[in-house]
Amino acid sequence: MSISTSIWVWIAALLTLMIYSFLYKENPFYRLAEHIFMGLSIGYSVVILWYNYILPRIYEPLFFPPHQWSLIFPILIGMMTFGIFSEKYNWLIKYPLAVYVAGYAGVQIPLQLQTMILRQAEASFLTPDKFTSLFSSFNALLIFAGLVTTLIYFYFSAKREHGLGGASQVGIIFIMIAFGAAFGYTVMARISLLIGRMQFLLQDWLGIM
Amino acid sequence: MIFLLILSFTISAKDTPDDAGGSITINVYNIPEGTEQIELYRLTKGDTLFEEVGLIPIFKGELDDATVTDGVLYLYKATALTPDTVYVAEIKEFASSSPEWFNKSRTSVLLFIALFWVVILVYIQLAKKNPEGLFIRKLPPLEAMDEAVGRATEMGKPVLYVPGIEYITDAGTLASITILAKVGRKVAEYETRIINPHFDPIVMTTAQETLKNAFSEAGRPDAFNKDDVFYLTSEQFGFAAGVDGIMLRERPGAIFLQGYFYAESLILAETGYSIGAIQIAGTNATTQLPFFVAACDYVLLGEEMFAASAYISKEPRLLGSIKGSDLAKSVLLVLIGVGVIFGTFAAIKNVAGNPVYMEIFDRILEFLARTAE
Amino acid sequence: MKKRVPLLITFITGFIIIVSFFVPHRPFGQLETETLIWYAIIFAFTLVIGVDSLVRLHIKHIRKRKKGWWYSIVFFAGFFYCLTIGIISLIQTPNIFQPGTVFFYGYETILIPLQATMFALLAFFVASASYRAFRARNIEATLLLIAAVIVMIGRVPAGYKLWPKLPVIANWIFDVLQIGAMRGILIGVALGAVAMSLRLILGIERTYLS
Amino acid sequence: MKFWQRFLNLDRKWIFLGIGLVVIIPLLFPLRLPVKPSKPVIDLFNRIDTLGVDNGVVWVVTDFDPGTMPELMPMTMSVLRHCLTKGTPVVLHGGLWPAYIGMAKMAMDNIAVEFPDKKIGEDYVFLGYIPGVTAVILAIGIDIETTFGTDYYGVPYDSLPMMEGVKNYEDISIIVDISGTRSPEYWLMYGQQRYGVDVGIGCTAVSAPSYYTFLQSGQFVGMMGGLKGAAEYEELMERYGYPTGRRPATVGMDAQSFGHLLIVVLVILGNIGYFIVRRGERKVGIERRKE
Repeated sequence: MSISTSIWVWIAALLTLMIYSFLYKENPFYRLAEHIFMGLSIGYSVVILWYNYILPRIYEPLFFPPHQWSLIFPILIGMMTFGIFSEKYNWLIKYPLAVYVAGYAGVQIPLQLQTMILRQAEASFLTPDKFTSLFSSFNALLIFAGLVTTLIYFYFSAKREHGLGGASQVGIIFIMIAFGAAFGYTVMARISLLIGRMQFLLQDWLGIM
Repeated sequence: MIFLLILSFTISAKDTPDDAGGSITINVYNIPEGTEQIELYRLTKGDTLFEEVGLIPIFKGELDDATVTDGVLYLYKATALTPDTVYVAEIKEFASSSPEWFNKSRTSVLLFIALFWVVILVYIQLAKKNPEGLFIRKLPPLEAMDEAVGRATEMGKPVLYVPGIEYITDAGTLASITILAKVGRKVAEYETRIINPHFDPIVMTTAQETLKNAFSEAGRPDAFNKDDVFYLTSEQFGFAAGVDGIMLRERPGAIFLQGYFYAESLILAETGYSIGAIQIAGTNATTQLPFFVAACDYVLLGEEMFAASAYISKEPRLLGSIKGSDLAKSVLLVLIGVGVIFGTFAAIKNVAGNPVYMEIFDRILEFLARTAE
Repeated sequence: MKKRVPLLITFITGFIIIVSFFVPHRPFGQLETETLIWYAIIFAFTLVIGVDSLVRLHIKHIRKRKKGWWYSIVFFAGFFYCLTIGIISLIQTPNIFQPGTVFFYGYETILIPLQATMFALLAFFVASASYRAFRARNIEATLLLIAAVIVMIGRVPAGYKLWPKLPVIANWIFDVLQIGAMRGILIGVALGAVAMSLRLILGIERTYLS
Repeated sequence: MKFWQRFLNLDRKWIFLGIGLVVIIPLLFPLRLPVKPSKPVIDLFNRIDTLGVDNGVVWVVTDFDPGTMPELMPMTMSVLRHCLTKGTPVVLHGGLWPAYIGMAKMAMDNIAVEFPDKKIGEDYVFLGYIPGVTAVILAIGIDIETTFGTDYYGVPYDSLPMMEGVKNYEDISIIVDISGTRSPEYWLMYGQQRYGVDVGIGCTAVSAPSYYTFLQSGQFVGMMGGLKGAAEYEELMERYGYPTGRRPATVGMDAQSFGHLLIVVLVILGNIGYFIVRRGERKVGIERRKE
């Protein structure tokens, strides 16, 4: 294999090097790559906006039968966001904002309760099958202790006195172990990302691998 | 082919519970050994011919027939095909579908919401009556924010505030906007510059208004520069590249990473560290917390971020809601505690010997399990 | 008026959506999917604001010949490049993500490498952050350090060679030791988010409407 | 003491350089540290290795994107090489999601270069992306021809000599899902449980632990997990005399091991230095900077 003759591989390779150059220090090359990236990603978003939103969700349902005239409402609400382009009408944006934020809040409340809170609480129940052996009982109790002390750590309205202070101390220990484990767990995947980039540089671009 | 009516292979059909209608659930029991395929047929009352509905997945033994009309009566028949025999099962009575007005499987969620709502309202009232009586523990990252802005000012450097890469609809982003208001007031007071790049245009407009107000409150409306609150890009790593560029060029003295972050968290935090800025992070993204903890000076851990946003205003109504969340935690702890007691009991005293405990325990579990589906 | 009405809208919208979670009957049952379609449309308009903000900023840079203004020209070059290949592809084919279109090609040859490059920076930063942060300063930091190192080594073959029990311990940390705390944090975050959402709907939290 | 103090204040650039080097050097000068194939990989290898010509086609799926390519592409290539060298008919299916077709295309282009005498349509077939995710898995159980219609290049299904008589899962010997997503569960639920087709998987190191239960229960024939799994498969290929290219996974595995090792060594040295320096400071009573 030998060095690549494709202009696109060269561009990609040079951009890769430009990005990594900032690990040494800030320099014009990084800034160049950064601005190219920014421009491309915005152009990309505009195309995606057209392709994924305007065409299938506004243009087609509105102008082709069966015409979904009800879509006029969200379009009007959406257009109110343009109020910010004028000093006089910029309060208009509060309406779409209110609808948008409140709607998601309404979706979030039951969903979070159901899938995160009750679900996690249920999984934490100690069922008899968790006590099948001495080791599994120990594990179950350990998980239980971790959960309880962590929850106590997140008590905001109680003074950390008596048992609570001790419990939240234990809680932070469990939290730190969890963070350490999560950190260590991702290291491998992160390094393999770099391997991928290096393979691209050495193999696809330079052809020395 | 030989048709055999075997009693053991049976089928049941009932209105699918907790739905908007238009669906009947069919269950098959005692599927014969070696069955390769179970076909389902349906007879509409008044018709004479069975029509094919489809195949019932063998491993599930259940199928929702969602092609029915509400109120119409249907008769179901299933055939199980083994290499040499065809087994047939039929339901005895007609079944029909109907929509429900209340999803019973979500009762516990409703109870919890109602409880939460009431508790928060009660505490808000209590807090209004006696604002001094509410204790909220201090959050060191929050205390450090003023100091960080102060240090950036001393060094003559700007402050950078990154509100995460989620939309305005994320609770973490909303909390971040509240924290931004606090930081903005301090920045205006100290007459420093605040740089505020954005991932979502709506968050940007909200932040612009919030900062404008913060500067007005601090008595310096003219010092606010709208151009410093800008949109960068809605592409994850493009955003990271842009913010890194800003860090390297503007060299902020204090960096706030507050909001929901994904993998770019460590890219931002490490670049921020390399320029020697004080970094105060806060996120509700549990997966990114370890990286912030490793790379930043102060971190608001998960729920602390929400508490912080309530704490900032010191308004009794907001503080009351923190108290409400704490009470909800207590309820959960009690619930889990009950689970522990029963679980341990059952384990010690042998499951089969104590039907009473197990009955109660099973009920609770079932109740929760249904909700979590 | 300008503040009251939005607050009222917030309350009504939020309340109806919560109700729809519990009522499968028409028209409530369909409400959630219906509103999501609406929100996608509203969202489309918001992006225009973002693009406007950024484009305006860069035009300003160029007009005022601000320091480094020519980077703004680079920005526009990238912007129009992507836009052009997008338009060409849209004219050519209904599915612009099909391999073979100009747009897909441009996306694959430039944007993906850029993303991957930024993402891969994490390999460097994971190293520098662990070198700095994993010091046995106190009990908490020490435990963080030990858990991280065991999981890190336990997951590569070298770890197995070092001590065959290491992967077992790493798995135990991951499956048992950290579960409780992670669950606790998740529950806390969810409770906080629920409280936040309730405050919004009740109109107590209104910074975002300022 | 002084050395340690300087070591503790080590400029991050040296760490970056170190990481860069430990990744690049093994890639350029492969050590090929010995790997010992584990049972899940051996099972998968044997399963494919013992297939005859008339046991049906091997169905390889690429459900990954450039982000997980370093781990998953070597697996894809190994399985394809294995089948083609043996003469087992193999189908490459470009993934259950639209974004993954690019990866399949890349694999196909490599195969065309490596096996110039193997003919597309006769020795191997490339099927494109069809929308529907789980519906596609179910549809393959009924009729592949109506599901796909043509191959990736637009050649009608009935003009593909290799696919003659290949109607549904009964004519597929094994599904090998190489995936950075949750798709193995879908193949398990809808392909394996519903139609009884054998499923083997290749997945990232991160998701491998969650699939062990399915391996133990025998629902997956075998599994390659992360670069390690891919390297083990390459090792088996070499042992049995199959072509392995440069053994990219084995080489990548070297880089990964060294990367890990470097980080661990840095952490350990950092701690030794920290204690030595701190002890020294206590003696002379220097006030420690708040960290």
